Amino acid sequence: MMNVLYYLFRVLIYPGFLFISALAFVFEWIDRKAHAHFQNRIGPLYAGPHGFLQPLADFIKLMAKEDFTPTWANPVFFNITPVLAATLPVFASFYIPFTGMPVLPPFEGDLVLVLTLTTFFTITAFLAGWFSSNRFSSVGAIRVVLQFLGYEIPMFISLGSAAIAAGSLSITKIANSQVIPFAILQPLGFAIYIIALQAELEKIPFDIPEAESEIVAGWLTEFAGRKLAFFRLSEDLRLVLGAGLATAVFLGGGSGAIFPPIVWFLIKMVIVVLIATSLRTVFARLKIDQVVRGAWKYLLPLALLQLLITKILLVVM
Amino acid sequence: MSKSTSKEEFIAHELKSNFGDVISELKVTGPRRVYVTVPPESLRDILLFLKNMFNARHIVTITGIDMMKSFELIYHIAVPGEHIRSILVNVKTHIPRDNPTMPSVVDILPGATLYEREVHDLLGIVFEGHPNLERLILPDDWPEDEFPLRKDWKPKEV
Amino acid sequence: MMSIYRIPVGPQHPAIKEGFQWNFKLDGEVIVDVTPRLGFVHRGIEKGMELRSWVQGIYLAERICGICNTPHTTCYCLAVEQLYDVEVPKRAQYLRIIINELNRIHSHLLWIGVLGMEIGFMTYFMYVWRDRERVMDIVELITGNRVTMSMNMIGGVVYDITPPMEGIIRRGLDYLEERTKYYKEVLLNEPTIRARTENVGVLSKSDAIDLCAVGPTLRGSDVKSDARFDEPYSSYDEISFNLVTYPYCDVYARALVRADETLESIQIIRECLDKMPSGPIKVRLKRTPPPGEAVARVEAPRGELLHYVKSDGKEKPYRVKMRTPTLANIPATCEMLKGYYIADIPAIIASIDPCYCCTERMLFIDINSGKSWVWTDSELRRYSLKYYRERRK
Amino acid sequence: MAMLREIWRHFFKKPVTVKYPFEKLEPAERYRGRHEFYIDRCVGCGLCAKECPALAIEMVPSDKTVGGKKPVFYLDRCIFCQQCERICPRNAIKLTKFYELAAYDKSELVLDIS
Repeated sequence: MMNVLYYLFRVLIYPGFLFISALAFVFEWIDRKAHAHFQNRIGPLYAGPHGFLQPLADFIKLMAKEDFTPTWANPVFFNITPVLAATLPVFASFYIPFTGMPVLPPFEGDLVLVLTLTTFFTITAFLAGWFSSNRFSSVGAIRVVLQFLGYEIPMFISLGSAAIAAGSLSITKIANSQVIPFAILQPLGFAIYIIALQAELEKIPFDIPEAESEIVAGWLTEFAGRKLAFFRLSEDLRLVLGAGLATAVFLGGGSGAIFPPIVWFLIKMVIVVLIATSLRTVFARLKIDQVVRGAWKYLLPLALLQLLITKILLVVM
Repeated sequence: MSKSTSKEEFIAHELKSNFGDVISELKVTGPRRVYVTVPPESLRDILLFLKNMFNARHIVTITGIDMMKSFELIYHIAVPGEHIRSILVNVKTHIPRDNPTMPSVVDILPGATLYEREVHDLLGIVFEGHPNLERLILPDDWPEDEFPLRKDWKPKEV
Repeated sequence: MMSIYRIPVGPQHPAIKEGFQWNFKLDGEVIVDVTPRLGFVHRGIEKGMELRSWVQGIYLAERICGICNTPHTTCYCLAVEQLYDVEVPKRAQYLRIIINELNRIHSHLLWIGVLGMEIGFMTYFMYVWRDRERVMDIVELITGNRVTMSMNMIGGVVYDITPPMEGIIRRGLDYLEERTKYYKEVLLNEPTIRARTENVGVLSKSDAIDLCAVGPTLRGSDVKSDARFDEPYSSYDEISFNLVTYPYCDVYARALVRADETLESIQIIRECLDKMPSGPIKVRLKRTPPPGEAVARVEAPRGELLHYVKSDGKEKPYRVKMRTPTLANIPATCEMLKGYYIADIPAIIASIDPCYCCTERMLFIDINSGKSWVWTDSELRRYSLKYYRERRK
Repeated sequence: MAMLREIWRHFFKKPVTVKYPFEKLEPAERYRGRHEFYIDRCVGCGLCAKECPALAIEMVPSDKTVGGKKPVFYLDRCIFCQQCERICPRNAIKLTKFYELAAYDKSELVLDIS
């Protein structure tokens, strides 16, 4: 009985759902505050100390807003996709070793599971856009898939080369096996992963699915109220998942000198978030054909090159 | 500034010698300003002459004025002087008020397409030979016979 | 025709895009002809002028375009002063140059920032608009209002520059010069900006001349024409500055033209402050000008602006004709669209007026079949996407 | 990447945003804000009402001026162009630096100084 309660506590509260959601809000706050200070602005200020509770306030406000389903939209998909969008990243985050030990027991191949869940999210986004019967969102949905074709394979290969170097497909093992963080051993792989992460999170210069339809928010157009709240939350959760994955696979997880693993893990995740924010600040938005062509012409060969180098290094050592 | 006035004098002189009989009024009112009044029929020849002789390809705009008894059209043409658009030659014509029609000059100066549509819209002057003389400014549901820039048009109370 | 505010990118420059409707004539896939339908915010300014007195006309002329309000008042006052056949005092002429150039800096910086916003580069927009505040502060210092300067009066200028102000203005200009140079650096070196603006919306030199384009659009296509040179009004000929042109004929060239022109304007203002003659800033004139007509041309930030004024000796002007630079650039814009595929329209329209409203309706008439259909911009975008994907298979 | 150095340089600098209404910027000396009207100087000649481009001044009867009338300023119609201040022969109108004219009711925007 105690075991079940303990597991429930781990899944729901501490390193589980509540912790990850809180982390999501904190990271959104860091992202918006850093983006603002980069641009010599203040950013969120009045909700809580230095605007700390602004993301939470936005979430609650959206939850309170009227929630409707357009007449022509397919009610089944229209209502499921927000829930799916929020739960997939959380489920994937259960395999990230925040506190040295992930929420669910690690097994050989949980890296592959986490990656398939991120792919499921892209499909959810496509379904959400396609079935919300709005011309803008159908265009946005196509763009999500188009962009997905571009960044997915280089991302998998860069993670794969790290997995080969660590000799295991379990995120926890990869994290613990790193004496020198792979980001230093495989800088190319880390760079490719960061770029692919930027594209997965649809941040500038890759926020084409929303921006290209100019004023309207692409596949998110028809969603309002609670559904939009869930999609916003899922955006932050994916940031947590992406940063967590980057830290675990490339920056050596929770290993560090004095502090317990959770503190080191958080510090490294904040660094990854700041990198993503500075990328978002420095670039202009690219066109969809430039992104896809760029991904296939540059990212993929570089990822393969990284894979080759790792293999040669392993054979040599 | 003597050099530039001589350029206007030269243009005025050329106009006088080629179109002397037709021109009813020609004056140089100052540096870079030439006013010439011609009947509507010979307007196109004047513009062609300016374009070929002086390489004047920039039409600044066409001003339409309702002179109560007739319509006055002023074609502001920029003729190269010190720079490619220095001297402004204002070619004026008067057309009767009852059936105001004018030959279009779009083939000579392609830049004039919108200006002719605007004058047509606001004053009701028909430009024959204009590629698509549709409404440019007034809304689609604006009554056909009403032309706001005419003096007898009063804004109605809404 | 009412002037249009600035479109962030492209040859014509309305900031808040008017409701435009583009009618395309197609031959299969290729655009054969484009005719614009304007006037969704036509306010009948020319008719309004006839109902107002001469002095009140200044304030109406000023509100044609929020950003380039000063060139409108300068042009209107120059035309009316030609009616009076009076020469404005030298000091007033120099003050007019300073105010016009300040307005040009303000207008160009605003456009460069909005160019960044259009292509998604929010940081560039934030920084450029933060530094644009300096120009507005200088203008507020001189005329009392940040944007609507209402500096010109028939017969001279209303506000004078006192010596303590000169110091503040010079410091502001130094800061602006340094920042504009930096932003031009970013324009040159930032790959993502170039990727979105190079050889987009190309307008060849001959087309630019034939279609009577004006302003930076013309000068971006390597044509040396600027009303300040063509017609040196209010003693511009005593100031030495050079005419900026770029040969690339695309949106990128126009951005560079504007950046350089801002730097030129800063030089002009400094020179004016150095050479500022003393003396009166206004000439007393009778209330109504003698009958006659006059034409004045001025270089607004967007191009050559013309005011024609006709007076019959009465209290109110008989006719005032204003041709704004943007109207002159519309035929050139249509020219840029011709010859491209339907699928390219979103790209070109995006480069011409990216903040275009979603009520944008496009009327297509296939000249072969005569069939015509109306698309909104998103259907057009979906079509262009499908079209490109088939071509790629 | 051209702006990378610039944004990191600004990361620790104080943001330029002015936290209005807690912090306020002082408008320039010549700022054209709300009118100040000196009834004792006014002679009720009505020049300002005639001259105003926005027809924002109305002459209302008043016993305090020589001409028996005094101007009332409609601030919602006014464009703050200072034409009335310039045309007034007695300098009875002065535009001040006060610019916070937000109001809940149009009547609050009618400046009627007796």
